[in-house]
Amino acid sequence: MNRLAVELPGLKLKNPIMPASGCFGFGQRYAAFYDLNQLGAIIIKAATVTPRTGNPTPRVAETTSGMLNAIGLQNPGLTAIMTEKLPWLAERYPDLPVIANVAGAKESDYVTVCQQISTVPNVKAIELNISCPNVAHGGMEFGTDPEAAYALTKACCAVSQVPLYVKLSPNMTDIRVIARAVEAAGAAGFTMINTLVGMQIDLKTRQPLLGNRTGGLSGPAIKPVAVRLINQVHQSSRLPIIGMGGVMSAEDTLELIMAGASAVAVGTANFSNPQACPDIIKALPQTMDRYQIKDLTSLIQEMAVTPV
Amino acid sequence: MNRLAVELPGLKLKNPIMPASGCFGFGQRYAAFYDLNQLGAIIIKAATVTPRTGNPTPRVAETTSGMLNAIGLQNPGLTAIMTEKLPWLAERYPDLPVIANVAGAKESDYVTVCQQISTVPNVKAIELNISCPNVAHGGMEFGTDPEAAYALTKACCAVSQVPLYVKLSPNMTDIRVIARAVEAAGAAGFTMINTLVGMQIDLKTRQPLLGNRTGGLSGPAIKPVAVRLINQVHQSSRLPIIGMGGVMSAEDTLELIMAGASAVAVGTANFSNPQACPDIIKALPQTMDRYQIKDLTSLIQEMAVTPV
Amino acid sequence: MLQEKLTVCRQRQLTADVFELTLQGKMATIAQQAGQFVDVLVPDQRYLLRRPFGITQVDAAKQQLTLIYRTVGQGTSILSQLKVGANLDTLGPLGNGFPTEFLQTKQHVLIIGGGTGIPPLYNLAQQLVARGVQVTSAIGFGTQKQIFYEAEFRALGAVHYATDDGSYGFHGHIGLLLDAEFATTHFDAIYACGPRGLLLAVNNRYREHPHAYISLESRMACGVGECYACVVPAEDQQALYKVCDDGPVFATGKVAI
Amino acid sequence: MLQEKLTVCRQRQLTADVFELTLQGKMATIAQQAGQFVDVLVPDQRYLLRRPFGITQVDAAKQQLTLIYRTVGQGTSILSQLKVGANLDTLGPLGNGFPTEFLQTKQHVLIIGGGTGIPPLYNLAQQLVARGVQVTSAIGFGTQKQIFYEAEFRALGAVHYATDDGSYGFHGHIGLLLDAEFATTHFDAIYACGPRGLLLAVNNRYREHPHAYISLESRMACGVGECYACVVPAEDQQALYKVCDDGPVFATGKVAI
Ligand SMILES: Cc1cc2nc3c(=O)[nH]c(=O)nc-3n(C[C@H](O)[C@H](O)[C@H](O)COP(=O)(O)OP(=O)(O)OC[C@H]3O[C@@H](n4cnc5c(N)ncnc54)[C@H](O)[C@@H]3O)c2cc1C
Ligand SMILES: Cc1cc2nc3c(=O)[nH]c(=O)nc-3n(C[C@H](O)[C@H](O)[C@H](O)COP(=O)(O)OP(=O)(O)OC[C@H]3O[C@@H](n4cnc5c(N)ncnc54)[C@H](O)[C@@H]3O)c2cc1C
Ligand SMILES: Cc1cc2nc3c(=O)[nH]c(=O)nc-3n(C[C@H](O)[C@H](O)[C@H](O)COP(=O)(O)O)c2cc1C
Ligand SMILES: Cc1cc2nc3c(=O)[nH]c(=O)nc-3n(C[C@H](O)[C@H](O)[C@H](O)COP(=O)(O)O)c2cc1C
Ligand code: FES
Ligand code: FES
Repeated sequence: MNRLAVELPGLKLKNPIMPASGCFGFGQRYAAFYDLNQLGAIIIKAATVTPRTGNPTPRVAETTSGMLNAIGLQNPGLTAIMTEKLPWLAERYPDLPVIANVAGAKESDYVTVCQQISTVPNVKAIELNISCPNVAHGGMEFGTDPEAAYALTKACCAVSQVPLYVKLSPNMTDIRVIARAVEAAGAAGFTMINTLVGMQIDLKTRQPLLGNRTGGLSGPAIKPVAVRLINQVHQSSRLPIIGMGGVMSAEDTLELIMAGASAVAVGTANFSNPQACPDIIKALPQTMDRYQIKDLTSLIQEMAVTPV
Repeated sequence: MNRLAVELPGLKLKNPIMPASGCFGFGQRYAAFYDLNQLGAIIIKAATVTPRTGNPTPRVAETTSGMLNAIGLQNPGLTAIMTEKLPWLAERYPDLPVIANVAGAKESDYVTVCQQISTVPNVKAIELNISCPNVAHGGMEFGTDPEAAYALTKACCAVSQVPLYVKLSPNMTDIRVIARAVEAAGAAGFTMINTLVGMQIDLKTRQPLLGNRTGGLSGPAIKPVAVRLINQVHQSSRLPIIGMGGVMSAEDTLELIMAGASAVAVGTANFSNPQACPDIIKALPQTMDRYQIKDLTSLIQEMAVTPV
Repeated sequence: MLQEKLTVCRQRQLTADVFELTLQGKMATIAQQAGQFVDVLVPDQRYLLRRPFGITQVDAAKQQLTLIYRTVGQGTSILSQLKVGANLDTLGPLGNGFPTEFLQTKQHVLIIGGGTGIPPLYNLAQQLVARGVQVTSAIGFGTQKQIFYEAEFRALGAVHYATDDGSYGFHGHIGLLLDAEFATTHFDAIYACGPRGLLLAVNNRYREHPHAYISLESRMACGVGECYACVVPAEDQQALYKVCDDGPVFATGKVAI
Repeated sequence: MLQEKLTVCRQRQLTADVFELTLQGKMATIAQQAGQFVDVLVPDQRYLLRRPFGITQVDAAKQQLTLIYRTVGQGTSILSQLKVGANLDTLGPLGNGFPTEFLQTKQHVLIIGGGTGIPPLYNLAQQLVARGVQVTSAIGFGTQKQIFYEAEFRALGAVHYATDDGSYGFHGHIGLLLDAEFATTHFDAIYACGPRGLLLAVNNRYREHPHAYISLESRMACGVGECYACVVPAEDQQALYKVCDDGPVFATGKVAI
């Protein structure tokens, strides 16, 4: 038995760790640091129908134990992703499940991307990004309006060949409203959390440091918010959760799982340490020993039966 | 001319720095570390009609560059505050403006406390706490419902002898909705931000570490969220803002002022460094020199005319 | 009550996870009541809350005070790596220590400690012995390997050890040792510090004793009595006490542990 | 491209706010193109993003590489306090350096640098001189006091200094120096690194030159080409280049600075 294996709709993961969308691109450069086959899965950068150029620079800023980003969903577009990026992964890592992050400005964009990208054999699930805080039409409208979220999720589920996970925004008065709506629309699970909206002002120029003025806050600074929201959604829905937000270590991974996640994505940590994912995977067994955790499947089961 | 002086409704401050509510109690113990007369003002711990015992322990947890608290508004109650705490301050620091943080479970509680506490001579302003995330009836209902916030603010303004600042919650999809409501109801200004809801799980017990399960996240981790929300409210309202959220230094103070604050409260930093407030006050002039800031009043004026 | 940058003048590992840290500064010259504590800022700015530790020894002449701590988490692990000469931003002395003013020469006290509860008790025992008070100690550990400061305690009077696994001294927890050894002995005062089970046992056993005291732990933020983080309810639930400011030492029967 | 813990083997202050840091490790033995950079993790865990620095010198035999940095913020201030023996988690060598393969012995290049743009240019000048290429340098600083590596550059060829305040060499910014001194000289290649104004001047002046290159700075997150943080638009705005991965060196006329 593999102590680290977890199973989720569409995803048989040999371990619960995967890079988070946008923090690992399409993996190509990171493959110079380690064998990507070590990963449980990989969530690739947002895909949109046509290539997107993204926001003005500077696009990143550093905050205390966190960072702001306003990349603005730059990506090479659906065609390039399907013909170059995904085949590159399939060829080298045929057994590595890919989760495709899908974004768009309007419902039909999302539907187009879901329909097409879900036909690619190594794409095992879709992460529907309705929570990008960094573009005017980046889904946050869908992500904060339950009716729009319901309609969008329903339309995407209808065309997708693979299970659909909806990425939830933390910038909400009550996240459960959206969780319930997308659950009713047929989502297979949630991924959470996307970034918190934040800002940094450059004292020298007295202007926002980011070209986009505001950006999304990620990193260890936001972990307590992630733990709480994951726990809140876990208690109000039976759908599985891929948790993320500030995970830097095996301990953080276990904390998110105890909160209610079934797998864990690692974002910002990749920037501090390009080998963050394999380092966490390696540390998990001994950390589980320390906390008397036999295997992750039974821990997840335990937290489902008696949530904290 | 005093470079650090700022003027706000009801408050003539010799400098913009004041301890934030709940992080300095009523100042008595901190008076052992320095002369409280150095402070611009002092925001005291929440006052409720009757003494409150607060939440189960543990009430605090540490997070990366932040902390969670779920004190639960423990306080000795209106009578003790009016007969013991406020006179203690008045006697020793007759010129130190006090801002009284007011909390309650229902509208009539808030009204009673505002009416009475605003008659105490050293209370120069009220901070209406409609954003405490840590008690079932700690005002978050008022703080996230614009109609309730309007009604409550209006009722409190009607009975208060001093200007009323409303403390806004960051746990909102759109903070401006509440800002507009309380502005229409007659508030003199805003204080922001209160804490973000967060959680920490103890890996040993697999249970939330805080007795209250969730708590409020504060400290440098949340500063980018504070800067952004202060800026957002600054751009949608003409009322002055007392900013707070992760301020540890003179640079942080200036960043919040550039975002739109007119004065700055220091919370969590008092725990790391009981002398955080006087240290910041002392560092302000040289830091202002470094960024070519003549005086705070003109900086605030500049940011009002050309907000970032 | 001072905020001072103390200088590490010695760090010594006592067991697999317990360290003795000697710090130098004026704080050591402020009159200290045994049982008071210091609140230490971990020299890593990700950690905002200070760590409270009981004071183990004070040498006012040398301006030194000694702490003993177990590495349980991030903060204490970082402390364990500090080298001589490092600075440590420290608040102290804080809280109220063990009342001893009523004790006379030749009177006999029982000290009951467990694990990292014993540091402040060592300071207490030293001060009492210096005043001619007779000290007997009952000290519990999980296993023999965890024991530290044995010679130091033995130098001050009779010491009875209990270990959970029987590897040293009495086999069983400290409550059973108290039953077995001290059920009938009269002590003029009782002082205890240690894990919750130990405090419960002492609190129950010596509830009626006019001079029995226990020292508590609680998660703190301010450490000085202004934030209401560290409270413990009165036994009758009619009041809340602050461990940092009303405690950490309380008379038995006073608080609901 | 390696991730390696390099060891500080020397740290030397060059001016009021500029430091030279020599690091030891295998990274120095990987074939380096001058103009590549390393990405350094600040040894304070509050800072999550790495800091990019050009490589100033490489000594493969001693396994040493040298960086020069100005203390502009928190990260570089912390670096400036590192002592010999400290470890520094470093990624590198990253990016594409200055193209030089087309140069022949005796050909003549112009190096144009300003402030902390000169570190990678020194590496370049060293490598070119070793290959028998003739190097002339035009270097700008705010004022004489800020100048560093003067002897090092003079040892490699003719050097012309410009200072904004005229305290040393030519009085005025580097663009004016180029006009005054090099308007008519032919160079087989031009290499520039420095503040935006300098890059703009070089980009305009040598737009048509077949071998003119500028090295850019941009805020980065991943440093390896996967996050799209560091992009710079093509001059025709029809594409975006990644400074970390497509750059940091670009031919003139290619990007909109
Ligand atoms: C009055 C008092 C005296 C103490 N004296 C000693 C002593 O002499 N020797 C000793 O080894 N320990 C003592 N402790 C416990 C000691 O404070 C904790 O072990 C220490 O704070 C753990 O820090 P950490 O960063 O390693 O643990 P972490 O778990 O990483 O700390 C996280 C947070 O929890 C707090 N925390 C964790 N455990 C405790 C605890 N048991 N009590 C209070 N806060 C805690 C920390 O201070 C920090 O804020 C005392 C506690 C109190 C309240
Ligand atoms: C390819 C490249 C090569 C460089 N080479 C050198 C060099 O050889 N010598 C030198 O002194 N400087 C160089 N820089 C600039 C150097 O990276 C910054 O000065 C440094 O990151 C500032 O860090 P800090 O923590 O002191 O500043 P802070 O302002 O506190 O840093 C905050 C954040 O902004 C980033 N940042 C700040 N300024 C810059 C900048 N100019 N460029 C990119 N990111 C920045 C930091 O990396 C960090 O993420 C180079 C930059 C790039 C992109
Ligand atoms: C640079 C950067 C780019 C990101 N791009 C995307 C994206 O394209 N799509 C998306 O759904 N989330 C994106 N995110 C959000 C992350 O996937 C993740 O939800 C968030 O950063 C929290 O995790 P972390 O704290 O581990 O980084 C991005 C985050 C960062 C830092
Ligand atoms: C221990 C603690 C107690 C607090 N108690 C109160 C309170 O009684 N009333 C209130 O309005 N805010 C309270 N707050 C919130 C602070 O006043 C402040 O809004 C928040 O902590 C953000 O500022 P900081 O990051 O500087 O701490 C409390 C915060 C902490 C950490
Ligand atoms: S820790 Fe703040 S009151 Fe005790
Ligand atoms: S820094 Fe990530 S692509 Fe350049």
